[in-house]
Amino acid sequence: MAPVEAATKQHANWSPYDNNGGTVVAIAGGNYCVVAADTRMSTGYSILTRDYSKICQLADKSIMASSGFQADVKALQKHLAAKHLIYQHQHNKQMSCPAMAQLLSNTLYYKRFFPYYAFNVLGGLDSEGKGCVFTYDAVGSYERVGYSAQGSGATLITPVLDNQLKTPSPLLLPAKDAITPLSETEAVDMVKDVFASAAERDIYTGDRVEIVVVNSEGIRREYVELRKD
Amino acid sequence: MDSLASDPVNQCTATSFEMDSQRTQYPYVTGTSVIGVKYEDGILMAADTGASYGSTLRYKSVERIKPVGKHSLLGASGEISDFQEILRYLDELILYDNMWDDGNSLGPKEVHSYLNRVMYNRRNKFNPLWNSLVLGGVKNGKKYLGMVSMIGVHFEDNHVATGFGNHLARPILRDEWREDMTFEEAVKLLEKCMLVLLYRDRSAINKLQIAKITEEGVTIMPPYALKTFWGFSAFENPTKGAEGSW
Amino acid sequence: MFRNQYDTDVTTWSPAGRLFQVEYAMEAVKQGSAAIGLRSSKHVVLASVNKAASELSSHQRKIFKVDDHVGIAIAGLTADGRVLSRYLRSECINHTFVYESPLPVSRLVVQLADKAQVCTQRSWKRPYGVGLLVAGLDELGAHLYYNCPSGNYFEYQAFAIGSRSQAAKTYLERKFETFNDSSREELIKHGLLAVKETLQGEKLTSSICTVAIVGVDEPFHKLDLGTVQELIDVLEAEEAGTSEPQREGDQSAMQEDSPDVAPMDI
Amino acid sequence: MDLNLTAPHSMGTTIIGVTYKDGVVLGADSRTSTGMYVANRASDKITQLTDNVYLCRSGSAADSQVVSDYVRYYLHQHTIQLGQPATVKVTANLIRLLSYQNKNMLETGLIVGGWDQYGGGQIYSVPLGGTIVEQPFAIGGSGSSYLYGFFDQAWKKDLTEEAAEDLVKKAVSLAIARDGASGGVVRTVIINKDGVKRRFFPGDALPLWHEELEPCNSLLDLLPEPMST
Amino acid sequence: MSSIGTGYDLSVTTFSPDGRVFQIEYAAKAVDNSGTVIGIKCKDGIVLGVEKLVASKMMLAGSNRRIHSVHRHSGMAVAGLAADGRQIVARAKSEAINYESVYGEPIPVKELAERVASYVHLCTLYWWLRPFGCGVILGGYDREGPQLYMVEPSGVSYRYFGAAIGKGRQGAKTEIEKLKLSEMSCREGVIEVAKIIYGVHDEAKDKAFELEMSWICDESNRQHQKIPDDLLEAAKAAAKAAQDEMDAD
Amino acid sequence: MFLTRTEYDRGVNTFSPEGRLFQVEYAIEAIKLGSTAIGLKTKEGVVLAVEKRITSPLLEPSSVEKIMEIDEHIGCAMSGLIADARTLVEHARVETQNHRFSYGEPMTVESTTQALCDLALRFGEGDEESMSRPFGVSLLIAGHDENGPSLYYTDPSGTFWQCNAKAIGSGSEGADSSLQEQYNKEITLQEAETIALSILKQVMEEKVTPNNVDIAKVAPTYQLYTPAEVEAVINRL
Repeated sequence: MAPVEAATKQHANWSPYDNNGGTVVAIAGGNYCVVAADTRMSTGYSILTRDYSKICQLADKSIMASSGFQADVKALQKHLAAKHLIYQHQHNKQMSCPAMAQLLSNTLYYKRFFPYYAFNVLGGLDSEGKGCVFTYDAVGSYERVGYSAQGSGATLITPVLDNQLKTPSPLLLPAKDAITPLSETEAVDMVKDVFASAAERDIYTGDRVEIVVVNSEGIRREYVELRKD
Repeated sequence: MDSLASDPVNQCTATSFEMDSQRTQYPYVTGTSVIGVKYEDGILMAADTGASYGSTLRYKSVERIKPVGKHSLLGASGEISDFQEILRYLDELILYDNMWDDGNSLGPKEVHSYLNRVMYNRRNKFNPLWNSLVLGGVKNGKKYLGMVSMIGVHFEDNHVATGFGNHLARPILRDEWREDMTFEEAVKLLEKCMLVLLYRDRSAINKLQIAKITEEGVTIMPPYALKTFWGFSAFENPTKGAEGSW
Repeated sequence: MFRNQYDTDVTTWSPAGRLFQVEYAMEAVKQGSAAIGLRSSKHVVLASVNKAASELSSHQRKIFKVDDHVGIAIAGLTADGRVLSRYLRSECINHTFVYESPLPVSRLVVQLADKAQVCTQRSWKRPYGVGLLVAGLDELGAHLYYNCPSGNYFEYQAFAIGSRSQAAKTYLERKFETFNDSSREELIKHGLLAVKETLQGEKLTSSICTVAIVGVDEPFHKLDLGTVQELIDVLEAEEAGTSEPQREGDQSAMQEDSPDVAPMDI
Repeated sequence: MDLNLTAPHSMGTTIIGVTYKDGVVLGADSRTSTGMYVANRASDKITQLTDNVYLCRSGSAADSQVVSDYVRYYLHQHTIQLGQPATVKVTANLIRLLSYQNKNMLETGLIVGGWDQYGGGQIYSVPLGGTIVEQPFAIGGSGSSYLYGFFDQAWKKDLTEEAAEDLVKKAVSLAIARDGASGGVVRTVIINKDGVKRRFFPGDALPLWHEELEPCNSLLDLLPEPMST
Repeated sequence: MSSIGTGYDLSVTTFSPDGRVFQIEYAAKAVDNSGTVIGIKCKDGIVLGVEKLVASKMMLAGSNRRIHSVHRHSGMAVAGLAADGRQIVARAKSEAINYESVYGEPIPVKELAERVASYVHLCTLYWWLRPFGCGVILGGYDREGPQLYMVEPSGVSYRYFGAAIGKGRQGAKTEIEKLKLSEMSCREGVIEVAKIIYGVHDEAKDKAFELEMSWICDESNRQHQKIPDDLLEAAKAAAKAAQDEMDAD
Repeated sequence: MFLTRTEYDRGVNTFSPEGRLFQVEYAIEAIKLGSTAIGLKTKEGVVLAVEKRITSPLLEPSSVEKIMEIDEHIGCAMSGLIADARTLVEHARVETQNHRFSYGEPMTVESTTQALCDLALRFGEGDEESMSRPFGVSLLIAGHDENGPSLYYTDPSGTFWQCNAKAIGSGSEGADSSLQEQYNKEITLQEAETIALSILKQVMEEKVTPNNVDIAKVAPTYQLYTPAEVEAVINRL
């Protein structure tokens, strides 16, 4: 039947994944943590929406920012939110950021063979009140670091952060904290700069950057406009 | 004549999956773009009533915008049989919701969220519902407009468009849309978009429906056709002043 | 205490059309320490009496948070209460997962009641030996329900269950008509006074009662001990001023300690 | 030339359903092919499902037969259970159910037509994929591509029985004239409140169209009287 | 009752020597003790009414419903154990929805009643279950018009012009028989049902009650709905007036 | 309470007319026959002490384990049917390890206790894996977590209480009253050891030796005393 073939040819196949773009960054300081992401969501060369938050507060002191495939990211966020609720019911307390980090890793790893196409950074404060950043690959490998960038603009931003913030070598003895030496305001300014730069060269990053700062006082949020083309 | 036969650019860098060929399905009877906008009193949605079978325009009176309960409106592009299936799911959902008869009811946000789960779960089973859906509604004075794709990507915005509409109509909407548009202004804006789609989307037809939802409820207007414009002098005589061109 | 041969199996009807096992399960509710609930149009307050096993140990939890908009107080077999609270919690989580909105309390309560009914009709199960006061908020405002082991549920303006709850009920019955428009603080006050009625002379302190509240713009939470004690102190100061209503309540409580916990069926 | 004789039987087909004043007329050609070979030149593609509902089949002969068999079986039960004949809508919906739920396995496009006391004459088209559309008239099969324009022009509301049957016959013969996969005879089924009439128009009784010739027994008949004596 | 103590009445899977299944009869007792439930078929639809006994004055009106929708065009009123009733309602809902998803048409009332009855009957067949302690009146409107069925704990179901179960069923039936149902509109029916329920309510024995009513008729667009508030109030007022008149006599 | 219960005490799922489940109450009775175990909480940590009832001189004393480790920060002492306790402890070990795996942190003592009690309850639920009788054992769970040291007491009904000091088993009544006299929140760990053992000594029929008692502490990690360490405590009495 001819019409069938015509239909077949047009959409030979479909992919269960899409990349909706976007860049996420987190920086940990002595008593704060900054998590930031742009708010553009695109598919291919077209922008779906200019105002989509990639940042999700998972617990009192843990914030996750994710880029990648939006549907997977949302599923992951909801899964973690549900897990956190159950945790609160069982243990009568908020999950700590390191605990959340371990949970996130496990969650990603369990879907190893049909992964969540999500690139995450998790930022927050640990039980001592120190800033912490955990950075992940799509299948759950993770590491506690002082700063991290993920997503479509990561290749543009990471070298800048490396240059400005410098991680101490993990081989140093005694082991040094990965925490950055910047003050909170300096860190926020730096985030603004790197996003402005990434928006210049990465078509998937732009519109607006959402910055979330966690410190002992709680959580603060600010927005800075980026290029919209 | 096929021009622009490109697939949307697929940026997926993850491992490509060997899918069971049994599972791979194709759309057969399909509808094209749906556009939705917020306006002063609620949401307006527009879609034509065509359904294509390959390049044949097989059905000309398929309604692709339907009410969902009291507070929501659903528009669909893509496979019509899957859309009909989704409508059955929603009918059941709303029927159960109504049978509680306890004063609570599902609003557009809840319906959208439900649809997101349905679409995403089906893609997880490698058996997607081949549609892009636009969900709009008003409940308790709050306007809502969102979209879901066949693999579960979803978001809210002030204006949305599926398929070709995302390429052709969204730029117009971004230029001209305002939150406080009157009904008349919003209809004009939608008609402008639909006309562009009619000129440039080969599966669009000149028989469209506009539906509106406000706090008072849903109104789906009867199908109608728009006047088209062919009066450019270059249309009448394309080679004038360009001798030897095609 | 031989009653008859129809009362050892949930699936056996008595000649009079009663289900004794279910009725016995409802007795279990009366064995538990008292729990009290009352609501206004915007808030619901739950209060429970805690009995500690000894001086060196703590008491059992009787009030559980289910979700931001729902909480329960239980009387009867705590163990069954936990099972059911877990069920309620997971229903709420599932609903939020699918619809990104809270599950309406009225529906949660019916689901719970349906679950309880199943246990009254299968020979390998037993009815849940626990009564639940469900407090919650939804589109229509605040609600207070009582779910009992028979699978029945009722919506109340105010209610009390558990041992010596009759005294509290008597108190509430005298006052409930004013509750709908009560302020949050008044509601808590009435809750504490109702608790006091069940103590039969024992002194009311924050260590023997737990108070929780849910309301518009106020997620379900328990009041901390300090707050409760402050409220009690204020109450007692007030009462020292006017000490007459106390008597009356006691008397009526003694009079009718009839098995007036919502009957299994009408 | 690849004859492809092992290919499954497929009904490159022309099927039609038309409502008229009092009921419906269904029509079909009679060619069943196996690759390039005509496996049956007088097949019946209009299948009875109940007393008052018939089904026009196109696509894979086997698939469409299985669907018909199942639906007939379901309807049989349904009729007994309800104690009254199934409606056209119920029949169409069962066909849709099977076509939709097994869309990956089935390759058959169907047209359901019939009459019942509640809805009168009704035509439902259930193409590949399991969409269901009620239409005043429906065409299907490979031959239908040649008929869209014709029907847009020729179909009118509230035709008489004769006019409707003529239209169907004319349309099928037109398709046979241009579609290699359609051929043979034209069969029609007329359903209204009085019951069912079936008609058969053999291949030699069909109208002739552009550049078709009046058949004759032999060239000899055409030649002028004996050329030589 | 002679059955007591014979041992033949302890399980639903045991027949007594004279061929009775006592457990089913006992379950029916639970229904007989319930508040009265009435259903009538008028010329343009169905009216359902329930005398819902209220145990505590702190209980809120409208809670613990005894009338439920089971599909767009049908509703069910429960007498006996409300909790058991909800299971039947749930089953009826899923049967109705399942039918529509397969056949694309709303389920005929007769078919729905049969399916509900066979579910109820199922619970009388196994020792590990018990018969439902409730009877239901099912009203519906399909293309054959309005219909009224009653399903009893034994699983039997018949179609009725008017039906009553619960405590006041005898009195209610007598009253219904006096009505000219085939000439009555639902609007009039509502008033009559209210009167009957107020009439059979036994103030001496039972405490307060709430009148719960629904209908399925042309006026409700053939949908099962609660009676509009104003009509319900009118019905209550009429019933009370009739009541006072009786008392005065 | 000791009247004709026969009608209602056969199945775990049968309520008595007063709304009680006798099988569970009988299980609680079973504990009163068990060996005595004592737990005391101090600011430094928690001490557990049990009597071991060595029934035969041929028995290897160290094989009678009535104090077991659940995780490195939680230990528990038991009384009643020890075989039932093993099932519970095994369950708790799995739970705490799962928690470590899932969240990279130790499980809190209360949550562990709760998890244990949830298992204890599973007899009545009628699910597939449900058991036909309650566990006939009581536990004293000692632990140390972010909230400091804590002591919990569980019974066969799946109920648990947080305690400062608690005794279970056949000598519990006497021991509990002794505890109420001697315990205060300020005692040191060493004093707690002494109190525990001296009370144990009162309720035990035979003389206390390193062979017939076990002592363990969680301060902040679980540690079972060696016979020498027990000896040292005995000598302080």
